[in-house]
Amino acid sequence: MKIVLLSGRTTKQGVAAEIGKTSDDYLQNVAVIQLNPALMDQMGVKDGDRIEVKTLHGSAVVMCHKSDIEENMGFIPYGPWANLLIGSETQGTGMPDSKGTEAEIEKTDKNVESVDELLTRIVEGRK
Amino acid sequence: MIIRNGTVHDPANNINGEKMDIFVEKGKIVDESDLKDTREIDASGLLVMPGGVEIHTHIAGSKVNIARIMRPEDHRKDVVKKTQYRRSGTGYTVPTTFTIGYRYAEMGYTTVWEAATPPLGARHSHEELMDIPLVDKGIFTLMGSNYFVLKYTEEGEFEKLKNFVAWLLYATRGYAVKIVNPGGVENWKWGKNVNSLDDTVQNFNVTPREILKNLARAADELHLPHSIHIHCNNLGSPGNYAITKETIEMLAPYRRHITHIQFNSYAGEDWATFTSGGSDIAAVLNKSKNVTCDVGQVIFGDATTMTADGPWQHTLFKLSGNKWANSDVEMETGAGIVPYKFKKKNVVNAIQWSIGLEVLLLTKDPYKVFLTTDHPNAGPFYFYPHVMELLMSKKKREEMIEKVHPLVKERSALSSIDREYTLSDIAVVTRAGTAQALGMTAKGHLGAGADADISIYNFDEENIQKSFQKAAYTIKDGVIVVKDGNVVADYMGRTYILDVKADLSEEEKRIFSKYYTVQLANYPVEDAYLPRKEVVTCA
Amino acid sequence: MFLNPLLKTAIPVTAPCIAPDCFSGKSVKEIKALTVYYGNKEKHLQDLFDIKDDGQDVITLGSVPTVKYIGKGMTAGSIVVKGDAGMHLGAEMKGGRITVEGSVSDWAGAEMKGGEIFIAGNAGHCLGGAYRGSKSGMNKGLIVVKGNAGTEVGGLMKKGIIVVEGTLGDAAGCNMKGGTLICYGRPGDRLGAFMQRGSIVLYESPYLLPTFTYNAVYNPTWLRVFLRELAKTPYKIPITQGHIEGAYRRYNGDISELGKGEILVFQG
Amino acid sequence: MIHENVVCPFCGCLCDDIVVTTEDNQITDVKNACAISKSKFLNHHVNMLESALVDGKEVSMDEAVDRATEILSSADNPLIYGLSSTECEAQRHAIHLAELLGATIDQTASVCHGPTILGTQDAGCVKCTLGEVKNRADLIIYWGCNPAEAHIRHFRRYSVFPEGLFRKGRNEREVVVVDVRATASARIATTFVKTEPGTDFENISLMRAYLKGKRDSLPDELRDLVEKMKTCTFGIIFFGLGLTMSKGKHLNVDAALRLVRDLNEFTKFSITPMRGHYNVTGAGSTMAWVTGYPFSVNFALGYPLSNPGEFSAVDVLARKECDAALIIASDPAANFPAEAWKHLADIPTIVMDPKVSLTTRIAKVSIPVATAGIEAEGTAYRMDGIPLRLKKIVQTSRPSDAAVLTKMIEKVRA
Repeated sequence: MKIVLLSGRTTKQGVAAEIGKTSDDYLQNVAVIQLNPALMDQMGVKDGDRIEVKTLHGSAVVMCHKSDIEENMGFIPYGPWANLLIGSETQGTGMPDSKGTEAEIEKTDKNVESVDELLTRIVEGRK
Repeated sequence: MIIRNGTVHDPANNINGEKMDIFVEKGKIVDESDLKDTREIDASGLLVMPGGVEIHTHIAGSKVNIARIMRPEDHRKDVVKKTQYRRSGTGYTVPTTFTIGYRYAEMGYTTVWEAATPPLGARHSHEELMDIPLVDKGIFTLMGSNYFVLKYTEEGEFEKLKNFVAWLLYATRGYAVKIVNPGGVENWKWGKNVNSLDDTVQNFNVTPREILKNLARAADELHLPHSIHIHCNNLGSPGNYAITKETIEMLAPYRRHITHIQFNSYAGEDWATFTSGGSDIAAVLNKSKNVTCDVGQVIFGDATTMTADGPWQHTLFKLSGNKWANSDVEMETGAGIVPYKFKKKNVVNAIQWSIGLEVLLLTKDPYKVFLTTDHPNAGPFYFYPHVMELLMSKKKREEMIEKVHPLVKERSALSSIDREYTLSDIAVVTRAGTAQALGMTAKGHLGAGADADISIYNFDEENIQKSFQKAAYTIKDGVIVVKDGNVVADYMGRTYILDVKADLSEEEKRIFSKYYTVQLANYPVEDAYLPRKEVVTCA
Repeated sequence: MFLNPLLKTAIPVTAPCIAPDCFSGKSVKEIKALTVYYGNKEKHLQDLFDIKDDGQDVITLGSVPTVKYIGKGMTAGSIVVKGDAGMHLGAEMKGGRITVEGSVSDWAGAEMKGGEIFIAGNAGHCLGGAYRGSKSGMNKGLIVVKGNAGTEVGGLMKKGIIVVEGTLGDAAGCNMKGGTLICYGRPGDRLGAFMQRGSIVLYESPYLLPTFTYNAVYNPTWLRVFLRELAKTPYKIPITQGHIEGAYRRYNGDISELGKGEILVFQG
Repeated sequence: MIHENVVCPFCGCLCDDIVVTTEDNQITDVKNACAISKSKFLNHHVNMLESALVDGKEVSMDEAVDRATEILSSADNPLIYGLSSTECEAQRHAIHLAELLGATIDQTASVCHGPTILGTQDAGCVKCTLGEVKNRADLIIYWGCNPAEAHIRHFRRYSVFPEGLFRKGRNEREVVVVDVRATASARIATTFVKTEPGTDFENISLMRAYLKGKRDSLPDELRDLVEKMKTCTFGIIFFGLGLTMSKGKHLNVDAALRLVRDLNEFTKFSITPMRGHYNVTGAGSTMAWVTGYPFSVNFALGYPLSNPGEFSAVDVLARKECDAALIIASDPAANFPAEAWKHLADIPTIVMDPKVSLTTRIAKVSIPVATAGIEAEGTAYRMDGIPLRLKKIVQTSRPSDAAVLTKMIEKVRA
């Protein structure tokens, strides 16, 4: 399924980040994608199911949450998972394309990576 | 320290070009008998003056910094490298803080006043002043459209007004009452302005005339060292010399300082008939007492205009088509910023240029009129030496007049003026006069007891501008901070504040907490922002 | 003069001295001693380049993708880059010619006032553009790019010509006040945003901002003369007789601003 | 002990009416604060960076600072990044350090309201302090921002609900939310205008053309909106990353700034960015007064030079141009595109942070510091440029950012 990916702040993300980015609160509130229920029905997924999101720049597995967002959109709070999906090109401005990226989503059995797993994978991948 | 054998111009002590020695001990000028530190500076053949005292400049605080943020194109043209003693920065029309300190000191200036601080942004101004090295400094506090000033003027509650003025000076760690387009700045908050001394301020039944009189009286009764510092109504508009004249006259007998008076000395009906009102204004100054002014001399080239006069800045944005920033401050004031370029061949610009010189040359008593460029409104401050040259040399003036729009010869009296400033006149309009107008008794002269703020120049009559551009020595509190035009020391000057102390009434506290968006407890500027404070007693 | 780079890292090199004006009148020894910056370290040109005097006035460089400000402000002479070049190539140049056989990074020809830049590969963002805050970008001169170019090409352009044979990124000709921008490939979105004056000539259909309005189909006389002149340059710009004689759809805008700019779309 | 009028060190609202209770140097209660602020105060000691680390090994503070200074001094192109969540005194020292090192220094605005600054550099900005909105605004527009989740007390303190000098409260104000989705903020709006993602530039341009008398093709909803804007007595647009991060970036903001400029031909109108971190405005301020530029500044040549896109942190990292990094009060490994922060794992990275963060996990040197606004005092600038004094309400043996940076400066100069 193709969607337009949005990212932004949420209160829960803000509260959890102040507890700590390695906390479970943070994982539960930030490694998520908000989708329209109709789209979720279409995909056969329910609240809490895992979704793999892929863009030109990378992919991430996150949990799915119901939201009153438009059907063609998905919202992921700012954080390391959203950042796996956006590119670093800034077009001479310093600002990467953080909103409005096109993405492909599908149901998955893969696990949601914890912050540590995610870091380890990327850092190890460099060596 | 002995400054040996210099040619001294200390007009406040009636010393006009005498060869003599100056003695410095522990940061002060002393009599020879009190001298212990016997290091010498050989000043033979050199010109010795008190350190320059800047009476009106925009160097620190929110509007200056908005201008910096808005104008990267301005900074790229003038970069300042770091050295052993000097931080790096950028210059041109809105220099960075460190660069401001260095450039003033390099010209021999040792005291500078930021002329317009919004009270709510006072902490910001002081924080920037902490990064302006070498010179002594301080701020004037904007009050002309303050809610409480308007309210008490409307209610005729003068004592409450006076108390509030004292409190606001204390809270902002300010030194003088600054008034910008009184009433007009409040009206601008609804997109409007005032155009005469008797227009009414929207929602407040008061007029600019009443605001000015009340604040002038308050400043006098509080014995503030400096008078009210007025940016008149109708600034920038053709024909505005009339309101300037009226303002000066109606405020008698109170002390008043009219700032950047060039911008308020325009005759003519409109831009097409724009003419100098410089000689009319000089005539008013000549016959009035208790009045001083600074000129705001136009420098051709790039400028960045910045003022609390929001409505005028909107007009200037429309006239110039340049980018425009506006910044209104709750309960207090506003600001506008527009880049501008003064062009020699532009008739209005050329006449504006002539007006500053006219006022400086036609005002007989140099203790009434001071040299400024209203930096960076009419041009950067480091062009002062250029203006000094024009004041001292009719020949140089004539050369310039030939380069500017020819209508200047018809619409300004400048070309008919023969007066040439003496070195002592220069010392008055940049030092003795400004220090006196500011009530700074230890500045602007070299008598015993004065601060050892001294500038020494290698003066060449044929090359006046160059002579004043880079001091041979600038001495601050007895410390050599500039030598041969280069900064040679890292030194922190003092911040001047007043010993006024007042409290707000319960009613005022209630109003404050209701209509401001900060807590009253978080409003007054803390001592943390005054690393070297100098408290002046009001008497 | 031939400069073979000895650079092995991605650390940027600041070298505005690589310009004919700076080299001229200097001995090889003096040229070798010119100051450049490798990151924050002050170096001599010879520390970063193997410099050989090939007897030519042309300055020839190997591939130098990390070297910034090549030909900055040059007024005459010629530079050839046998590969890629870094940011600010030919920025503020006033005359002379720069040829890049590979691609260039951002701000090539920024605020240039004359001269010619030819890029065989791709160009980055803000090609012939303005630095932030400036009142005008390119103000005379010619830039030809055989490949694609990035965003904000010709931003705040006042005079001069930019030809991009490949595609354009978004917001080409934004804030344009004059001059001509020609694109043969797919133009990006929001072409001519805030455009006041000037011309953008296209050979593929664009997505136009709603603040551009259609005027007419015609064959602009100025464009004929203009293209004929452009065809005489040595850059083999793919101008056909059809382009010269054919019809163009004219749109004017940006009507949120002065609106006197034009976008001409070749119709055939 | 009860501390009144505490300034909250979380978001750009910089609320200064927080009441914090401490017992035995522990925060036990927080009043007047929003959920995030409360979490920040109450959890400031959770997940702390317990000790200075070099290569994951505990070291003394001095050793860590020594190692950090060695790394930075020997680098050919070091990067200093962060700054927006610390006090201005630390920012000023960080800039000084950057100057001494010949480093690139950037602050978090570059991935937040950097485009707003670029827009301002082109068009200027007609703004006002938040109290002006409270006292005067009869039309409040939130465009591409969601204060209900990001600036939680903004409505109540500054815009929608409070009584002001000339406005009695909510019923004397019209509130419009413009966004691509019906956010929590849209619920308090009188009118919600839903737009398609990536069309802000087109919409604003059409509104501007309408104001110039070109009335074609403006959708009804936008026409109603622009009419409201023209006819109000005091209007304000608050905008957020919906404009700065989506397609067009600085040009979106530029268009919005011009729209407000144009509206001042008809009425009084202002526009103010909703700045994120509590002192990101201060970071821009300090950098501007010291260097002339608010972000993305390079000192390699001995003087400041700025160019976002060239000296901005994401670009410098993505192009792998820096060979060492000092991260102050920020977490780029959590906030940057992975493509960019990966480079931080390849080079010696130094992090100064009170807490364990994603970046401390990949850093070579980690330096624990006091939390500004809780354990260290200093200045912070509210989103509208008002400076306030942060307070120290909890004692700690950890040095402040400013103290650590002062030490680094001394060592670099020695």
